[in-house]
Amino acid sequence: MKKLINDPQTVVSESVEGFGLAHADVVAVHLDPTFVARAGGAVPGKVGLVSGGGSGHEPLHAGFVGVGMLDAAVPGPVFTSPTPDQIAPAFAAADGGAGVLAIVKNYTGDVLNFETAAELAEADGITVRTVTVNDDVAVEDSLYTAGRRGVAGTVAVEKIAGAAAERGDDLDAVVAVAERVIANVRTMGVALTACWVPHAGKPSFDLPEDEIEIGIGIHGEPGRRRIPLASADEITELLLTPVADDLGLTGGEKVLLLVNGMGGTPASELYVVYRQARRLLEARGVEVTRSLVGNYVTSLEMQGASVTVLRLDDELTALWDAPVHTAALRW
Amino acid sequence: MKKLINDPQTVVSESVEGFGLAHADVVAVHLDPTFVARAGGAVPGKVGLVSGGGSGHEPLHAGFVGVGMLDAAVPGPVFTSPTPDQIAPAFAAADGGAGVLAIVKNYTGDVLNFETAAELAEADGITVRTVTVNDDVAVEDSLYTAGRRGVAGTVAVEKIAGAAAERGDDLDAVVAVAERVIANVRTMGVALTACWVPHAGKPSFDLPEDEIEIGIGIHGEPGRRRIPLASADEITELLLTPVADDLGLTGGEKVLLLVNGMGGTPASELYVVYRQARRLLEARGVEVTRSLVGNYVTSLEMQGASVTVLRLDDELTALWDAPVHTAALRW
Amino acid sequence: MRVDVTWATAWVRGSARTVFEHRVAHIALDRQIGDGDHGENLARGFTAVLARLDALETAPGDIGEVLRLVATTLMSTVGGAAGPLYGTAYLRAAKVTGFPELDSAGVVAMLEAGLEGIVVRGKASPGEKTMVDAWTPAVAAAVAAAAAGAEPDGVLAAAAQAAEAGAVATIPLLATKGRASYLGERSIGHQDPGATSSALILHEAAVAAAGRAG
Amino acid sequence: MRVDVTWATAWVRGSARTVFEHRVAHIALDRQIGDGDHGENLARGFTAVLARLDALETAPGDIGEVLRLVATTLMSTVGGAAGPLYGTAYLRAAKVTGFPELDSAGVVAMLEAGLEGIVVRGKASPGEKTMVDAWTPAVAAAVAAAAAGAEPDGVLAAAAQAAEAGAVATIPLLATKGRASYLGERSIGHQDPGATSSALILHEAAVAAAGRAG
Ligand SMILES: Nc1ncnc2c1ncn2[C@@H]1O[C@H](COP(=O)(O)OP(=O)(O)O)[C@@H](O)[C@H]1O
Ligand SMILES: Nc1ncnc2c1ncn2[C@@H]1O[C@H](COP(=O)(O)OP(=O)(O)O)[C@@H](O)[C@H]1O
Ligand SMILES: [Mg+2]
Ligand SMILES: [Mg+2]
Ligand SMILES: [Mg+2]
Ligand SMILES: [Mg+2]
Repeated sequence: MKKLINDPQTVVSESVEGFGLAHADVVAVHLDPTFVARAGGAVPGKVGLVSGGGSGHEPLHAGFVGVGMLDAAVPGPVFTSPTPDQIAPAFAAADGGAGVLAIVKNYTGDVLNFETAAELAEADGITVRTVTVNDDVAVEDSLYTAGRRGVAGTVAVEKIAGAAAERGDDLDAVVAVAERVIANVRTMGVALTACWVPHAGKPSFDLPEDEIEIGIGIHGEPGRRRIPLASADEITELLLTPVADDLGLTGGEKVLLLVNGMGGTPASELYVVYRQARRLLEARGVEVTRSLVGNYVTSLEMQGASVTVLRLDDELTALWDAPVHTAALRW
Repeated sequence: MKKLINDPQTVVSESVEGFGLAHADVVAVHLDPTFVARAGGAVPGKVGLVSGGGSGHEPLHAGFVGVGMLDAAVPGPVFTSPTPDQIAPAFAAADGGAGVLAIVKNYTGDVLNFETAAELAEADGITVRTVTVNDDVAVEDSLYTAGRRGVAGTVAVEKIAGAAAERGDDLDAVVAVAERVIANVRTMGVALTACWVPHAGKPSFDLPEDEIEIGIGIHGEPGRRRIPLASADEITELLLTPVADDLGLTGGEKVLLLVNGMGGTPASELYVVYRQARRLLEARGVEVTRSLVGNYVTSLEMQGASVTVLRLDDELTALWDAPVHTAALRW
Repeated sequence: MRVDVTWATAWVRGSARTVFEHRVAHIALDRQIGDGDHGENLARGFTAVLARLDALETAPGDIGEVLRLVATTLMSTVGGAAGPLYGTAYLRAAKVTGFPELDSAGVVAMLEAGLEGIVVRGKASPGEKTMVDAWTPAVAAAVAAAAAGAEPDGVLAAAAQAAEAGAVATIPLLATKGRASYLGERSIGHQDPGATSSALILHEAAVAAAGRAG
Repeated sequence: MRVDVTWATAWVRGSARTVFEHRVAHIALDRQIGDGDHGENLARGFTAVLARLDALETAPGDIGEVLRLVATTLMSTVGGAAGPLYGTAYLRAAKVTGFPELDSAGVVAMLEAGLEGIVVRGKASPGEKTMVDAWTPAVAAAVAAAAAGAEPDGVLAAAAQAAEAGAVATIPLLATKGRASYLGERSIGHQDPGATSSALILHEAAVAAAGRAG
């Protein structure tokens, strides 16, 4: 595996530095400890939104820092949660006096490190509330796991909660909106290839040329099961069905459909998946009123995709449509 | 090589169909013959912009159809120029009575098919002017080739000429702006891996684990030379130096810096390249005043990147900054 | 022996067959010095040609009609460089073959018109490693054979043989036109895909004429 | 024989060495049922620990001071699940070791506090295929050894041996906590990386005590 990097040890800091240079109109990068804040600093009186997690999922999270979305993002090492001493200063940078919402993907590492950071920040007088994104329906029986994982649905949580904060909602209200998104968003993913963590020198798992992994997360871990390679339409059905079932979509609903690339899959293939996901939803009587297709929550150069459905109501739709100006999402 | 497709024969039409469904607010897709037009049709009195070429370079070109950029895009089969019977109707769809500018990447196939289509359109009373993008400095001695290739610089030509058309420039003026961009934009690319054309069943070239191709085009063809894998900083220097030299950048210039992914390279690596390209430009006394980093002109799932520099003046900068609303570029 | 409208149809069907048979081989050649689609492009084109041929309600009245059908079909389905080049070749050839039957001079005129079409569109000279390097010797050989008194089928056989030799002779050439030119020195040592397909198609013209004779 | 501040420093340096040596092995284990970073995470953490230890201007006064340095360093450099878990373990252990030297009861208290820290943070029970499955038998063995009258080094040796056995015993377990739990049945048959590194680190505690004795 070849990578356009200088050194596995410095790839995150160099990449974040480059990101800051390229998007100086939107973000300000802090390098020691590493976090990315909204250009211009915290907005007084506005609830601050902070997210973070391991690197390797770009544009998540730094690509979503900016007006109408996050106030700060905290990138850890590749696929490894950041540490409290990075997260706590990001909380401080995001706090405009109205408190901070931490959006945490449900992984033990992220949960524990954000929890510790919140304790540190609270000790400094910053109010921190946390929501945990757990949209991955691949993890079926969450009684026997650390709960469902947080994957591509995170984008919807960050966008919509970000819009709520931007319009002036207080912390309780922003938390409530975020929780409503979390309650209504589900995702399932597939890997055609593994990815290569820079320092590992090996693919994250071994997958024969004629097999794929269904029910993957976003850390290059293997999925729930391995099946023979199938057509895009068949694979899309394997992803969409549990998502739609888990949401209990029976017809008449309006939804956002997000087809997310894992990093190494061409856009053309994502649109083939989108086409079929949309047909399947329509066959259920579900109306796709908002769409997003592209690489938003990735696993380095992994080939694969995930299908996310968010059940919309008028308010969630309006918040989704609200202006956003970040490096990776803008309208 | 595994692909998220149903059938190599239908991948382009299914993908374009999905694209049209996902972006119905911006585009209208025509399927037989296949082209993508701006939603709402031609704008009366506005110069129409049409581009196109083989598929596999997404988001180019369909992703750039919309307000402030293209009026129509014509996708051929993967890496194969579209045919005149697709292009001519796209010309007609884009014509608002002020004539049409065809933006053609300099490949024999594209040039010949657009030429024939222009003849057909002219016969129907549509004025068509053509500009040929040839930004690839990898093709050093264009006396002994079909001229330099058109690669990632195409995005800048389409964006800036699109803004000129949108503000009401007439056909001559839009042609002049497009030519000015073409005269001031240069690109060079690298491949870490080959790509796989869906119907070919083989990689587009064979590349050992410890070598890379310097001076590639965007059709999965081998580059000008093969070198051992090097660090991102070294590779970036190999790309940027001929670009800056060919532009004759000696210091004091303002430029747009575009680091373009070939499809399979993670965003994090593109920012590592961006960081070094920017440092090298600054070391030359060149000021990077505009930036773009991401997958804009791709080669399917190829891993690699290209570095594009556009010398800016105040007018080109203002046109770059002008509003754009397409599937892949929006501000 | 007769180079007539039946021959023309047989030639086109033979061309389709050879293009399908050599699909992978053409892809492999184009993968070396181009973008790997030449075999796919031609297969797509000739699939459409056969479909349109089969869909005709009345049989074509003359050779030119058959070649015009091929020309417009290839133009609108092949794409790439080969589409307009082959399309123009057949179109030009159609213009000089509006007859039920061709004599040797007529065959020469047809081949000359085809080459002219390719050159007008592509502006390549001989030696630039393109399909021109198959067509140029083919026309020269046809002229010579006709001057030496060969029958139409003999003229086509001479052209086919020369085209084949011309295609092979592209191997050592440095490409200076088309996509292969971007490779510079690295284009040397590979046979040009378009010259190769041209030789195969001209071979089918001779086979169709010989088959009629046998 | 003495479990004192010199022992603590030796333990930490030994832990660093074993973490560096097993970096690839831990990555390989975590690659099977996690995300392949456990070896990298711990190596990064202990590199920082050594750096801070070397940068100290005055030698640490007691065991607790050493363990507190390890706790805060791991907390701020390891990340992932292991960072807060190990960090809290050392932090809790530091709270009960603010002495120049520990007797057998003190060693037991230290290990109990460490385990408690892991459980408080991670909320895992024994049998969930986590580092708890190394620490729980280690504490039990330490308690038993101390009750049987073992010296501090003997208590640590008993704990290390039990931790090692506990780590191996995670192989047949189904993970229900941490990242491996997402694999469901597929987590069975692999040794837990965190239990493995825990056993190695506890082994170094025993080695450091034995080394002092020898
Ligand atoms: N300017 C030209 N004149 C004549 N033939 C050309 C020219 N450019 C390319 N060709 C021919 O076209 C062939 C490539 O066709 P094809 O692969 O179908 O198109 P593309 O190069 O667009 O992928 C080459 O092998 C060459 O024979
Ligand atoms: N809830 C938990 N309680 C105790 N230990 C846990 C828990 N979750 C995970 N672990 C331990 O953490 C180890 C993984 O650490 P590491 O790979 O560094 O972090 P991550 O899982 O975030 O990548 C597991 O092998 C397991 O021993
Ligand atoms: Mg991790
Ligand atoms: Mg082609
Ligand atoms: Mg080709
Ligand atoms: Mg791990």
